[in-house]
Amino acid sequence: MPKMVVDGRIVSNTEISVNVKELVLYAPEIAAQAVPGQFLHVRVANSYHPLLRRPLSISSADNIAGTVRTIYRVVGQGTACLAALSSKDSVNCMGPLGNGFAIHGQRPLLVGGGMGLAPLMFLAGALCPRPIEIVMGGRTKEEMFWKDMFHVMCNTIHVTTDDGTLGSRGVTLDVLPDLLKNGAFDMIYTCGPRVMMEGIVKLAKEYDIPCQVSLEDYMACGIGGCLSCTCAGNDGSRKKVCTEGPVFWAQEVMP
Amino acid sequence: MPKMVVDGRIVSNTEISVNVKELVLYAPEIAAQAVPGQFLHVRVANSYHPLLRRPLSISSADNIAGTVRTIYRVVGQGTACLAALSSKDSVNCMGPLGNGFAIHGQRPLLVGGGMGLAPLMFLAGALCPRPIEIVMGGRTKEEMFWKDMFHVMCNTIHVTTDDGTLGSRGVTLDVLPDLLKNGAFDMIYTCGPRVMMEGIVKLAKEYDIPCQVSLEDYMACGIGGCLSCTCAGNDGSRKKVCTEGPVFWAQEVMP
Amino acid sequence: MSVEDGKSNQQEMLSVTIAGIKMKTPVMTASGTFGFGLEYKDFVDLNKIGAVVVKGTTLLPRSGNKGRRIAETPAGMLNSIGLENPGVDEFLATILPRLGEYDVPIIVNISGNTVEEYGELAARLNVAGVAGVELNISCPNVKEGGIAFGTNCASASSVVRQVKNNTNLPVIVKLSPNVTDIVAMAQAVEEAGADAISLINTLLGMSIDIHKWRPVLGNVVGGLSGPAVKPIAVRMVWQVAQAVQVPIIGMGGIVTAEDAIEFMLAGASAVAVGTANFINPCAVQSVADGIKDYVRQSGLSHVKELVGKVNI
Amino acid sequence: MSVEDGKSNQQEMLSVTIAGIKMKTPVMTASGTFGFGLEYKDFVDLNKIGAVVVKGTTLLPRSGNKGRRIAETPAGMLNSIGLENPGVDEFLATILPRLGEYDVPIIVNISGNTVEEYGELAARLNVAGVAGVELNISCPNVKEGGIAFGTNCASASSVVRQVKNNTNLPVIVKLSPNVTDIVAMAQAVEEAGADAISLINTLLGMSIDIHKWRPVLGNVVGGLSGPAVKPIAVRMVWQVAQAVQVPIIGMGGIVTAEDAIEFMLAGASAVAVGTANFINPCAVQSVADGIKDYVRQSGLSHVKELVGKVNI
Ligand SMILES: Cc1cc2nc3c(=O)[nH]c(=O)nc-3n(C[C@H](O)[C@H](O)[C@H](O)COP(=O)(O)OP(=O)(O)OC[C@H]3O[C@@H](n4cnc5c(N)ncnc54)[C@H](O)[C@@H]3O)c2cc1C
Ligand SMILES: Cc1cc2nc3c(=O)[nH]c(=O)nc-3n(C[C@H](O)[C@H](O)[C@H](O)COP(=O)(O)OP(=O)(O)OC[C@H]3O[C@@H](n4cnc5c(N)ncnc54)[C@H](O)[C@@H]3O)c2cc1C
Ligand SMILES: Cc1cc2nc3c(=O)[nH]c(=O)nc-3n(C[C@H](O)[C@H](O)[C@H](O)COP(=O)(O)O)c2cc1C
Ligand SMILES: Cc1cc2nc3c(=O)[nH]c(=O)nc-3n(C[C@H](O)[C@H](O)[C@H](O)COP(=O)(O)O)c2cc1C
Ligand code: FES
Ligand code: FES
Repeated sequence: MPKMVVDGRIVSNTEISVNVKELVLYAPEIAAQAVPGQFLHVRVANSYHPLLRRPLSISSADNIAGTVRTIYRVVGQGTACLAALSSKDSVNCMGPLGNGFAIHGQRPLLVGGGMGLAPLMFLAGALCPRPIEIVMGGRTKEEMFWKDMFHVMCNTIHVTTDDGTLGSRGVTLDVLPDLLKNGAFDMIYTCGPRVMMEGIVKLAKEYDIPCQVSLEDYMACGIGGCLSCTCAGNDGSRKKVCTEGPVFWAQEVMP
Repeated sequence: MPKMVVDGRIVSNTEISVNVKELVLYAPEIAAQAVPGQFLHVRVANSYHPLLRRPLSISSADNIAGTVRTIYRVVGQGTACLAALSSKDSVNCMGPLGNGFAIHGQRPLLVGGGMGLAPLMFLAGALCPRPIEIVMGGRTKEEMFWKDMFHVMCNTIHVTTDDGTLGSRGVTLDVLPDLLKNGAFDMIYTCGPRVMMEGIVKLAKEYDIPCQVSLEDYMACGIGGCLSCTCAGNDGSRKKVCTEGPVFWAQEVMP
Repeated sequence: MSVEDGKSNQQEMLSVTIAGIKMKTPVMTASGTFGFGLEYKDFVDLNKIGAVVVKGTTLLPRSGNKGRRIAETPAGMLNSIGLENPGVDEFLATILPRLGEYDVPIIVNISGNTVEEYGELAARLNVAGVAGVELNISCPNVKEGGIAFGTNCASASSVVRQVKNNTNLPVIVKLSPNVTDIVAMAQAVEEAGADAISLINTLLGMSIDIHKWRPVLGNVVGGLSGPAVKPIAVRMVWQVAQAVQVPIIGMGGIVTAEDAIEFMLAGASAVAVGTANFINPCAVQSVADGIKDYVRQSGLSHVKELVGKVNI
Repeated sequence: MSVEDGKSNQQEMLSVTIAGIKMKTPVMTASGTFGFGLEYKDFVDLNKIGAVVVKGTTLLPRSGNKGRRIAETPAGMLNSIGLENPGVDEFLATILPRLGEYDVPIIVNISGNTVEEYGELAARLNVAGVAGVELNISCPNVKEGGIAFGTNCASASSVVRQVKNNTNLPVIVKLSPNVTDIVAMAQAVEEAGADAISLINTLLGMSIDIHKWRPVLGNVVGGLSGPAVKPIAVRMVWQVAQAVQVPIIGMGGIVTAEDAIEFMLAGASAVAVGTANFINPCAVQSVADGIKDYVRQSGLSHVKELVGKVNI
C-alpha cells in the first residue's frame, strides 16, 4: 500500500470540546487506503516555524465522500496553527502511515485514555457489527465528548473520570479486573498514556487475552527514515513506531 | 513626538494594481501624529520567518477616521505575508517613524518614481492648496495607477513610462530640464530609485532650487538602535536613514 | 501586606547583582541592538530594565562597513554593521551625560585592534556613570595577523589582563561562539580575571543573492543572531556554567520570557535581549515581566532560584 | 531537436561527477535523514536522484540514544539519534542487495570509535554496489579521550589516511561545523587524501523544557539542522571552496532549489538535502527540478556553471 503526500482541502475544522477540534479533510486517495490505527503526518503551516509535521491518528475515513477525519487536542504551537485553519484552506498531509490494528477476535474490548480514543474510533467502526465493549477514561466530564461519538458503534460503554464528574471516579484500569473476570473477550485494543497501557497489558497477560497497543513517540519523518521514534522491542531489536507501529502486539514492545 | 507601537486593525487591504495593494489601518494614535515622509514599521506576520519588520511609507493619515494608509508592492516574502491579511486581522505597527518633509515653498515640484510616489501622496495632500506640479515615472501604464490618486491634489501631472504606454516615453529625468527652465519652482521633493534622485539633485543644483530627497535602506530596528541603515553624510558623519531621514536635504547626503 | 509591599517584593524578586553591578531585573540589552538606550525610550522605561549595554565602542570613531548591512535568514538575521560608532571620547562627552538622567546601569561594550587599545579604552571609561565594561573579543585583531582575540585562549587572556589592570570597573568578557571549545575560552578569561562572561556573540554566516550571484551583505560575511541560534547559545551557556564560577550573561535568540528562563535554567545569572528588540521594541520589558510571572507562578521567591537548575 | 533529445539534454544539464561518482543530478540525500533510501520510495523515484547517502553505519549494531531524540527549534531541529543502525554486516547482507535494484549511487556514511574501526569499515564496504564512503568524523572518539575526530586536524588526517589505505572507493569526508577553523580542517583532510568534502554536519545545541526543568532531549545535547543553520553552512562552504581543490558537497538547511543554488554559487559541486526530507518527502526531487528550471532560465547549459560563481 503506497504512502502518499497530498494537499487535503479542509471540509471542516470545528471545535467539539474545550481545546479539542475535529478536522475533516478531503483527501480521497488517503481515504481509500486508510485502515484503523494509521495516522496522517500533517504540515500544519507552510512555514519554518513550526518546521516539522505533526502526526495525527485517522479517526475515520469515508471512502465515498473521499474524506478523512482526525480529532486533535490543541496543546502547543503546531496544533494551534492547525486550529487556526478554516474550510477555505488546505493542508499538506502524508498518509496513510503506519501499521493498523489487526481486526481479529469476535469479542473485542477497547480501552482508551484521553486522545488515545482517536484511533479507537476508526477501529470501532471497522469492528462493527461485532459486539464492542469499550472503557474510556479522561480527567473530567468535558473530556468525555467521546461517549456520544462511540455510542452507535459500541454495545457497552464504561466511562471513568479522574474527578468523578462522569462515569465512575478513577481510571480505566480500576474497572478492568471486573470486566475481564466476567467477560469473554478475545482481544484487547488499547491506546492512551503509557502507564495506562502498561497496566492493561499486565492484566491482559494475566487473563491471557491477546492485546494490541498503539504507541506514540516524537516523529520527524513518519516513514522510517530518521529513527527518531524507535522504541526497544522485546526481541532486542529497535522498532520504529512510525512504520512498524504505531500499533504493536503487546508482547512485541511492552514489559 | 513619541513613537508608538500599536496593533492596528485592518480596515481594508485591497489590490489596486498588479501586485500593488493599499492597506488601510485603524491606528488613531499614529494617524494623529503622522506627517508626510514618515513611515510605519510593520510586523507582517506573528512569526520568526519573516523575522524582521518591514518599513512602509505612510501615504495618508486621516485624523478623524483614525486611519493610516500605505500603498505597497508585493516583492518578496514579507509583503506577500502582508498581502494575505484581510479586514478581520490586525497588524502590529511601529510609527510614526522618521523625519518628514519640510513643508516650505510656494511652488513645489514633486518627482516620484515607482513606489517612491507613496510618501509623495501624503506630501501632496499637505501641500494643498498650493499649486503642485508632479512628475511621475514608472515602467509601464499599469504602474501609473498613481495618476488618478494624485489627480485631485495636483495642478499639473507629467507622466513618463519606460515603454511609452502612458505619458511620454522615457524617464522622469527626461522631462525635468524643460520644466525647470520654464517653471518657477522654489522646492523640489523627490523619492524613487537612487539613480533618478541623483539626476534630479544634479539638476536642482544647476537651477539652484532647494531639494529634499527621501531615501530607502535596509532596516532592522527603524528607530536608530541598530545602525543597519546608515548612509554617508556629506559632512563626513554617518546619517541614520530611519531617524535622521528618510527625508534629507539633498546637500546632506547626495553627491 | 500592603499593595506597596507587594509591589516592592515583586521587584525584589527579580533584582540581581552581576559582577557587582546591581540590576533591577536580570534582563539586559545586548550590545548593538539597543543603540545607546536613548533610542528606545519611547518604548521602554529605561529606569526599569536590568542594564543597558551600549553599542560596541572603539578608541577612534568608525564608520562601519560599506554596502548592505543586514540580511534576513530563517528565524534569524545576519548583520555586518562593522562597529560603526562615534568613538569613546564622543561617547563620554555627549552620550554618557544624557544616560546619567536614568537610573540604570550603563555597561560599555568595547572593541580594540590591539591589547593596548582595550586597555586604553577601559582606562578612559573608568569614570562615574559607567557601571562596567564588556569586552567584545570577536573582532579582527590586527596585531595577531587577523586571528580574532575571541578564538584564541592566550590572546583572550592577555586582553582581559590588560583591561583589569586599567580599570576598577567590573569586566565582563563576551565570547565568540565560533570556536571548537567554548569551555576552554571561558576558563581562560575567568583565570585572567573576568568578573562575568557574556555568551554568545553572533555566529559567522553568509547569504548569497542567487539572482545577482553576489553576497547579500556588502561585507560578504556577517554575524548570525536571532531565534535560529538559540539552541547553540543555550548549549554553550550550559557547558560553560559547569566549568566556571563567575556569573554568565546568556543571550542568543531570546524573544520571550520562556527563552530567557531556558538560559537561566542552563546556568545564566542574567540574560540579554538582542535581535528581539527589532521585532518588539518593548521586548526587554516584556521578557522581564514574563519572568516575574513565571517565578511567581512557580512558587519561587526569587529569580535566582532558577539559575543552573536544569536537571540532567 | 526531437522531444527525446530535449529530455536527454535536460538531464545532461544536471549530471555531475563527484570524486569519480557519476550522478544524474547534483542533489544527494544527507545521511540520517533518508534512511537507507528504500523508506522514501513511495515519494521519490530513487532512479532519478543524485545519490543516496545512507544512515551512519558502524562496525557493530547500535541501538542509539535513550529518551526523546528530537526537538523542534525555530526554523530548525535538534536530533540525538545516536547512530542507531544495524551494523555494517547486516547492511551488506540484507540492505545493500535491495538497493541494488535501483540505478543510483549508494554512498555509505561511516562512524568509528577508533582510527582502526574506520579502516575496518571501509575495508568491508569495498564491494560492488557501494559507490563511495562518507566519513562522519563528528562522533565521540573513545581512544582520544572524548575529543571528536572532527575537531582536530591531526586525528582527522589519520582517519582519512587509514580509510584511503583500506578502500579503492572514493572517500568523502564530512566535517563538523563546531570548530574554530573549518578551513584548516578541510585542508588537513584534503592533504590526507579526501576525494571530496561534505559540509556541514550538525551544530551542537540544547533545548530545555522550562516546565520540567529538564533537557528536552534524553541525551541532553543534540545536533542542530534545518533552515536555521543555512547561513553558517553557506559561509563554511564558501570559505573552504577558496582553500581546497577537491569538490565540496554542500548541505545544511536546504529546502528549496534556491537554497541549493546558494550553496553551489558558494562553491559546492553538489548538495545534499537533509531535514527538508521530513518537511517534504519529495524534497530531493523538487530541489533538483528547481535547479534545472533555474539553469535553463538563466541561459546556462550546465549546472556546473554555477559552482563557485559568487562574485565577491
Ligand atoms: C502516531 C500518533 C498519533 C497521534 N494521534 C493524535 C490524535 O489523534 N489526536 C491528538 O490530539 N494527538 C495525537 N497525537 C499527538 C500529537 O501528535 C501531538 O499532540 C502534537 O504533535 C502536538 O503538537 P504541538 O505543536 O501542538 O505541541 P508541541 O508540544 O509544541 O510540539 C512540539 C514537538 O513535539 C511533538 N509532540 C508533542 N506532543 C507529542 C505527542 N504526544 N506525540 C508525538 N509528538 C508530540 C510535536 O509533533 C512537535 O514536534 C498523536 C501522536 C502520534 C505519534
Ligand atoms: C522608509 C521606507 C519606506 C518605504 N515605503 C514603501 C512603500 O510605501 N511602498 C512600498 O511598496 N515599499 C516601500 N518600501 C520598501 C519596502 O520596505 C520593501 O519593499 C519591503 O521591505 C520588501 O519586503 P519583502 O519581504 O516583500 O521583500 P524581500 O526582498 O523578501 O525582503 C528581504 C529583506 O530586505 C528588506 N527590503 C527589501 N527591499 C527593501 C527596500 N526596497 N527597502 C528597504 N528594505 C528592503 C526587507 O525589509 C527584508 O528585511 C520602503 C522602504 C523604506 C526603507
Ligand atoms: C545589529 C547587531 C549589532 C551588534 N553589535 C554588537 C556589538 O557592537 N558588540 C557586541 O559585542 N555584540 C554585538 N552584537 C551581538 C549581540 O549583542 C548579541 O550577542 C547577538 O546578537 C546574539 O543575541 P540575539 O540573538 O538576541 O541578537 C550585535 C548584534 C546585532 C544583531
Ligand atoms: C535525524 C538526523 C540524523 C542524522 N544522522 C546523521 C548520520 O548518521 N551521519 C551523518 O554524517 N550525519 C547525520 N546527520 C546530519 C545530516 O546528514 C546533515 O549533515 C545535517 O542535518 C545538515 O543538513 P540539513 O540541515 O539539511 O539537515 C543527521 C541529521 C539529522 C537531522
Ligand atoms: S519518525 Fe522517522 S523513523 Fe519514525
Ligand atoms: S534601522 Fe536601526 S538604526 Fe536605522
